[in-house]
Amino acid sequence: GESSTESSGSDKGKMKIGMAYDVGGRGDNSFNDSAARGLDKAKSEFGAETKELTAKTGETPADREQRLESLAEGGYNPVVAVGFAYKDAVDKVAAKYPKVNFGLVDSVATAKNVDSIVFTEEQGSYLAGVAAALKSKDGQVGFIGGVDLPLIKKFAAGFQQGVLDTNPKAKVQIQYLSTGSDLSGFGSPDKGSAAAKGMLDKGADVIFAAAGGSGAGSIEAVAGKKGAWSIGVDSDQALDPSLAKYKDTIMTSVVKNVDGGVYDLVKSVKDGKPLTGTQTYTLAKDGVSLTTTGDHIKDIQTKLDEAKKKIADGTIKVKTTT
Amino acid sequence: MELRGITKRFPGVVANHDIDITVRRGTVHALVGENGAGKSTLMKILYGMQKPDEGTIAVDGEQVSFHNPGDAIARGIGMVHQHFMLADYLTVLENVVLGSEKLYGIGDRARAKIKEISDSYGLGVRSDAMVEDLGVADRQRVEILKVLYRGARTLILDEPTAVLVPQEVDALFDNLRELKAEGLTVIFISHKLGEVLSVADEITVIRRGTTVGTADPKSTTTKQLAELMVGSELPSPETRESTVTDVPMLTVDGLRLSATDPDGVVRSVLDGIGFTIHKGEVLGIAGVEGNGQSELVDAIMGMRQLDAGVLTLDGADISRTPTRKRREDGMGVIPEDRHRHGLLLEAPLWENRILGHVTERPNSKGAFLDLKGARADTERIVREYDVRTPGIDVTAASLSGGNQQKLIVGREMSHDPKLLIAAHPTRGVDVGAQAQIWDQIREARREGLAVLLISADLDELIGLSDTLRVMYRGRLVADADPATITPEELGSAMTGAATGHLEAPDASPASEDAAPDGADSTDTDPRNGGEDR
Amino acid sequence: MSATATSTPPPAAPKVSGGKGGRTRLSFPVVLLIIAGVLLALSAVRAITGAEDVTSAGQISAALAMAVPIGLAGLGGLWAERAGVVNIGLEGMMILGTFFGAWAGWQTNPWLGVLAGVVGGMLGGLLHAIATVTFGVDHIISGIAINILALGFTTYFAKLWFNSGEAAAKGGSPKQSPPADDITSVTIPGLSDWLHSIEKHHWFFVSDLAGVIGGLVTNVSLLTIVAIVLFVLTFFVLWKTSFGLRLRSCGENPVAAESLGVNVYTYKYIAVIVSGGMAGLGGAFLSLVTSHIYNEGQTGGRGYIGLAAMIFGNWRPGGLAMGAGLFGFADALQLRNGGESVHALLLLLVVVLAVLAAWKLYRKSFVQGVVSAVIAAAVLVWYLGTDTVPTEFVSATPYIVTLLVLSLSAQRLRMPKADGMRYRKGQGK
Amino acid sequence: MKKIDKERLLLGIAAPVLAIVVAFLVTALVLAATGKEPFSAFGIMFDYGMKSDSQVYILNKATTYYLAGLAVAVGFRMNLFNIGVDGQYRLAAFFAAAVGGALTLPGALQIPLIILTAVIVGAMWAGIAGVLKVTRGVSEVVSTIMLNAIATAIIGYLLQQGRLGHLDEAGTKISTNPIPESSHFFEFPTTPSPVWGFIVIAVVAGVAYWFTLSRTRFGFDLRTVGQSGSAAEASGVDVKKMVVTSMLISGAVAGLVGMPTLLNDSYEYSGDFPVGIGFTGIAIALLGRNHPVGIALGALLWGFLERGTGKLEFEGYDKEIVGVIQGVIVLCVVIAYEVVRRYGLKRQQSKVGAELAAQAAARNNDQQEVSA
Ligand SMILES: Nc1ncnc2c1ncn2[C@@H]1O[C@H](COP(=O)(O)OP(=O)(O)OP(=O)(O)O)[C@@H](O)[C@H]1O
Ligand SMILES: Nc1ncnc2c1ncn2[C@@H]1O[C@H](COP(=O)(O)OP(=O)(O)OP(=O)(O)O)[C@@H](O)[C@H]1O
Ligand SMILES: [Mg+2]
Ligand SMILES: [Mg+2]
Repeated sequence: GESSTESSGSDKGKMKIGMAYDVGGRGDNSFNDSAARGLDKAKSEFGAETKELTAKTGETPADREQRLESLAEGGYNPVVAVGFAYKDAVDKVAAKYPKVNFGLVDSVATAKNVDSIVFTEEQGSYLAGVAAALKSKDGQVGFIGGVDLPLIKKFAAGFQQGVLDTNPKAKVQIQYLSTGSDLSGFGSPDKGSAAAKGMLDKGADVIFAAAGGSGAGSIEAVAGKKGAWSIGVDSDQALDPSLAKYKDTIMTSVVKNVDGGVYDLVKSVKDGKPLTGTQTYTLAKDGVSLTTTGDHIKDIQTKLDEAKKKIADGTIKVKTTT
Repeated sequence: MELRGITKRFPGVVANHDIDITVRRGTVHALVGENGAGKSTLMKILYGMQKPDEGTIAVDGEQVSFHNPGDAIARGIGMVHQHFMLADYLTVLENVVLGSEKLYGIGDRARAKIKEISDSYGLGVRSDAMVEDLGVADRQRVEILKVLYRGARTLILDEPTAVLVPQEVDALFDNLRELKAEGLTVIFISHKLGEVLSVADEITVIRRGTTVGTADPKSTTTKQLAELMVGSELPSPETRESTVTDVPMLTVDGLRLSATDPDGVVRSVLDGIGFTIHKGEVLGIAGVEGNGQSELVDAIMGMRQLDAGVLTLDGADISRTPTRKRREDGMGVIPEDRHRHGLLLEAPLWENRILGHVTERPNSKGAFLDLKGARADTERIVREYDVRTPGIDVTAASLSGGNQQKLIVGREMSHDPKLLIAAHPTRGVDVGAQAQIWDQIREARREGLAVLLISADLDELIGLSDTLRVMYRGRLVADADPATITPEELGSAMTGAATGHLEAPDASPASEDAAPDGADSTDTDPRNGGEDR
Repeated sequence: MSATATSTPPPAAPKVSGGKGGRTRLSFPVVLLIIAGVLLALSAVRAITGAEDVTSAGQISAALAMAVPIGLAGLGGLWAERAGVVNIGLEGMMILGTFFGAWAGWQTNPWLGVLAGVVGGMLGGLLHAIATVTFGVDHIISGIAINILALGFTTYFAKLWFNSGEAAAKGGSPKQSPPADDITSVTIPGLSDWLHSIEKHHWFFVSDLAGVIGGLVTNVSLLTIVAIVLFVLTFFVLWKTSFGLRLRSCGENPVAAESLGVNVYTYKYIAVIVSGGMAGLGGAFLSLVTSHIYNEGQTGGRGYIGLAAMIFGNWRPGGLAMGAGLFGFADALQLRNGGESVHALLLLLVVVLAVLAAWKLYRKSFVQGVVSAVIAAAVLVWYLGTDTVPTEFVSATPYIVTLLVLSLSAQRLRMPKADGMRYRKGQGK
Repeated sequence: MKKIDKERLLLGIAAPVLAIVVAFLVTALVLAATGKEPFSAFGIMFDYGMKSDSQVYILNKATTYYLAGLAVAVGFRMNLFNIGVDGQYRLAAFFAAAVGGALTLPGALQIPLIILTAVIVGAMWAGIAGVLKVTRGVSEVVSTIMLNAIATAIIGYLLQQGRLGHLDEAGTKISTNPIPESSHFFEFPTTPSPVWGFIVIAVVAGVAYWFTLSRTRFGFDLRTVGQSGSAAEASGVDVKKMVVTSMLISGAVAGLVGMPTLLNDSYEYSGDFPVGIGFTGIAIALLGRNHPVGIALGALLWGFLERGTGKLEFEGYDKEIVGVIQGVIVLCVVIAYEVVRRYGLKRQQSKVGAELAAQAAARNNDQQEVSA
């Protein structure tokens, strides 16, 4: 029969940007939202037309391919896939649509017409580790990961290294909330809170939670203990309206500036020189950074800058696995 | 109490058709009729469990309409059902007060009241026992107590004696007379016409859903009553000539079986069972239900692991043989509960014909089913055994109980069994079908079939058997000659009151002189054969 | 009746009735003894291995918080199954509870949220009742259908209601609601501190006891207290009132109940709706107490776990409480850097298995005895050869424990006799 | 009786159709209540679902769902609730992927080896529940739920760098070693995208399921246990053995569930291998009434709904509506089946009664004529 996409063509002239978000999508107060900000900026700047689609829980690779394909066929160019889960789908679809430019956030694709946008999470985490070690009274800090995925482990590795480089006598507790394909660790604030309390009971006074929605539980638990700090992730959690109550105990957040990556890609396409290959957004390029809302890290800013410089010039190599 | 023009239709059957009955206060009123005549349905209507399609009910001259049993209870009507309505895992107290908690609460007041009733009618009910632990007779008394507890002035007893031995029946009747003396009304259903004549003040006969007449117990004989019921003469299970040979077909030796209950307490359910059934012999086992008969059947069929003992079928040791193999080797079964063990209710008749014989011809060839063969053979069974059905594709559930039973008998007989285990083969089956089933058993017996017959119907048992054994608390405690024994004597052995060989026709319940101890008498059968009859 | 002139003693004694009505029912002192025994074992493990967290107040407090939603789901299961309706839809009803709880909670106040959660769960229960009681659908099938429906429904409406307007401004997202206010927690002043100071000494047993009690009196949410009250109330209502008797009779023998004028449908409906309400409350507890927001997937299968806890507890509130406690304990252990603690508990497992093996061998169940002994030895080797348990296995602890416990005890359990069976009005003969 | 059969067939079809209609009505209400125009939504779904590339997508999806439905149905047919298909297929696919990634045999050898691994692992995992049920009396509903969680933990443990996992270049995705190209399953070269060859295996499995159940002794025994455990036991079926056997079969089929994705699509097991298909399988088995053709229709419907709602998002609707549609369909279907089943039974009973009464009357008349 007739294919759904046979008839469609792109009208030249107006730029059309397609976005395929990971689970959660726009509004997740996290890295999808960050990507959305990049899109919004590009949209208003270039007067582009946009189409945003979102993944749902429990998808197959075929579903992701379908999503990208429908965008590519719909004449959207570039098509940006947010999240490493899209890697295989991007490879396949990009090969099929060599004239379309793709973006892939958080993973590295093999196809030529893809701009792989990756971040050095471990470097941002390293800085967080430095801050934690400096702020902790007796060197007891904790890391809570939502699920023990490689991406989250990168955070853990950088954090641990940052802490220990700053205070070799410090102790880092690491705890994941769920395992493997059980992604409940990203959506269980109660688990985040229980884990954080466990760490606080053992004397930790700075806790970094890279645990999606569960992080809110950790931040809340930390707020219940006097003098303890929490470190947020993915977005500036001190500005998150749902955490407004605890913002004074959120020391900083490790953010990935996905918006920058997305914007760069769109701009490059607009300019006719589409980015391809791997763009690594490092600490040095502000691809990852610490937020300063509330000025809680003002007092240690110089030390942080020092560490940042060392990472930038390669004096410090941050590990990606613990 | 008056019932006028009661009609009740079920899909496909008219259970009651224009029934009129008048019951006078302070009498025992008996209701008799064939199976399926509509007695229970009528009583359920009177008790508010079912609504009549037509007709009226008047109590004490006042017209009433019952929407549920609660309404009937409020009118002083109570019913003891044909099948016990007790919750096993609740205590007697809880079972009794259920639904009428307002009367005396659910605590000590109720306990005291139960004791009071129990004492005044000599029921001997313990209110804190678990129903699960009670025997049949005790359960029956709990049922009666339930009714009395609610202050009923009219008692409906639906076949209360079916599961009781004669002595227990007598005791029950004493209770009933006592109730009558207090001014209570009793409506009483029974198939045992002798009983009916002895206890009733009035009798109403129902046939095919309508009242066909009333009888005065003083001037009626059982024969007349039976003819009124059936419209013709009653069939008799009497076996005329003996066909017993001396070739053993099934030998059971030293059989022991125990069960573990949820507490981990191991108790013995069968102990030291031993007997031999010869070719052409019917061995009847009498006993109050729950004394190990079902377990015995299970053990012989191989559904339960023996703790000890040897089973020999036609010379081969089958003690460890799986059920399927035993059936292939010639064991046929008419199960006690056909709905649970004999049929797939929602499967068509031809699939039910395959059930239990799936490995045998004509049902299968090798690993595959032979649908054609099975269907053709089902048609044959339906024809030869007079199963009333419009076809073999209807589900078993849509046949009446008697026709279901005929299908089962036909199926089992179609594989030329060497041994037939027949547990209550005619229970709940109407008179016509009953006679047919008896004929088939007799026929096969003549050709050398050995039959293990278990029945609660003592007439059937005495009539069909060549040898009789009595089972009591998991043991065979007595044996008897069906030619001379009376149901009363058998009954006393069934309650454990008599053991050993039950001899003289007028022997008192305790004829111990002939009794070695129970275990011994089970190992050897002193009177194998029975050719002398 | 009459004719009891028996000459032979009954060869096989009939079953002895297990005292006053119950057989597996434990008396209060026995329960206390068991608890003391468990505590003793735990403190021994703690003393030997130095895994201090096993009996700390924090651990117990976390265990309690983890146990409550499971316990409430189980309580829901208990209500339904006591009336003869299997409720595997608890998970879905719990999801409805988290969703509606948070939905009303963030807009008004958390107590109204709790109410909404309960009502949401009840709606799920009502659906289940309609399907199973009125239409006679197989209970498990209906339950599964309700789980699918509840998930679909909440996912759709979460996106609609939490990701726009004021909700979005207050931190809502397609998968998450804006936060609701706190429900007050209470601490017994003085006592907590005193217990805490004792706990810190790490005295054998005494500190453990202090830790346990401390965990139970510190920072307890009012809703936790409500949950505990519900347990007691459930026991009282189901076993001490005529309403409860009628309800239970529907699960034991509905035909008998019907014949005594009990309207079985009504009681089943009530039971299943209450069941949904309990599960909904469990959900609301998750979205209003242990966190202040609804999150997609927040229940994480707790409805099923609640069901398992109820079976574990032999369909009785006390047993269920123990089962839920065990789950909560394992869950909390796992989340509080459980590797070491679980590793320590391996030692306990070795002892339990060894005792079991000895018992089985003594009872001449050689196969079971040997199997237990071999497993005990294997676990001991594991214990000695490592010093922590990998996270993945720690997270599986509650499930493995359930399987183990059920395989050891399932045969002793007794569910209501008519549980899960279809019942039609007038089906009695 | 042919007439009754035809009627039963009609009733059998009426139930799901009725349920789907009701489900769409309910969905329309939900959409309308939330301010969306329902009918154009259905129009979009339908148009889109009919396109050729959609058909390919639907077929591929349905292949997986069909196998999941079959796996669940095997249990359902004998009253076993295998809630654990989910854990079984994931564990099976994981080990199969690990084996496939470790070897480089010729495809003709390696593909069967991969599938066999999956089948065996699935069967073993389900077998645990079966054995626990018959030896220890543990309800399979509870044990399979626990086993699902334990399977997740096992995969989580093994799918790590240094164990069976390997990390990609960007360090964000962990997966088993990819299966060599020679061991990819064949595809039907349809345009614009290929139909997975595994659909052939799914069809074969369906035929085998049908044949085994309705034409073999074993199948008869299995159905017997499903209809009445007590009757089955009395008829000589070893019910305990049957429980374990059918759990093994159910698990073996569950083992196949992950294969279309593994051998035709992903070629590796990574952290984002699809989860939850076991539960979809339950819904589909219910929808298809455990009948091989019914399950196929159910699987296709599910595929269609997912495809169609994917397009809805493109048009500005919330695709989460698919969850509502699916939930309502399942609930309506189970209710409709029950109502129809009961109605059919009652109808048959009264028909039989009426026919018998007519026969009896005819017989009486004959006799009267004879005697007259
Ligand atoms: N609920 C029902 N639905 C359909 N048919 C029924 C129902 N109850 C009874 N019947 C039918 O109504 C008829 C009368 O049944 P009933 O139970 O009243 O007979 P009965 O006289 O009590 O027989 P028995 O002596 O076997 O107890 C029978 O044909 C029976 O099959
Ligand atoms: N609850 C019920 N609902 C529908 N039909 C019923 C019901 N109970 C009995 N029947 C129908 O009544 C008929 C006989 O059933 P019944 O329960 O009376 O069996 P029975 O007592 O063994 O039969 P009979 O009394 O004829 O020997 C069958 O057609 C059966 O389907
Ligand atoms: Mg009858
Ligand atoms: Mg009757």
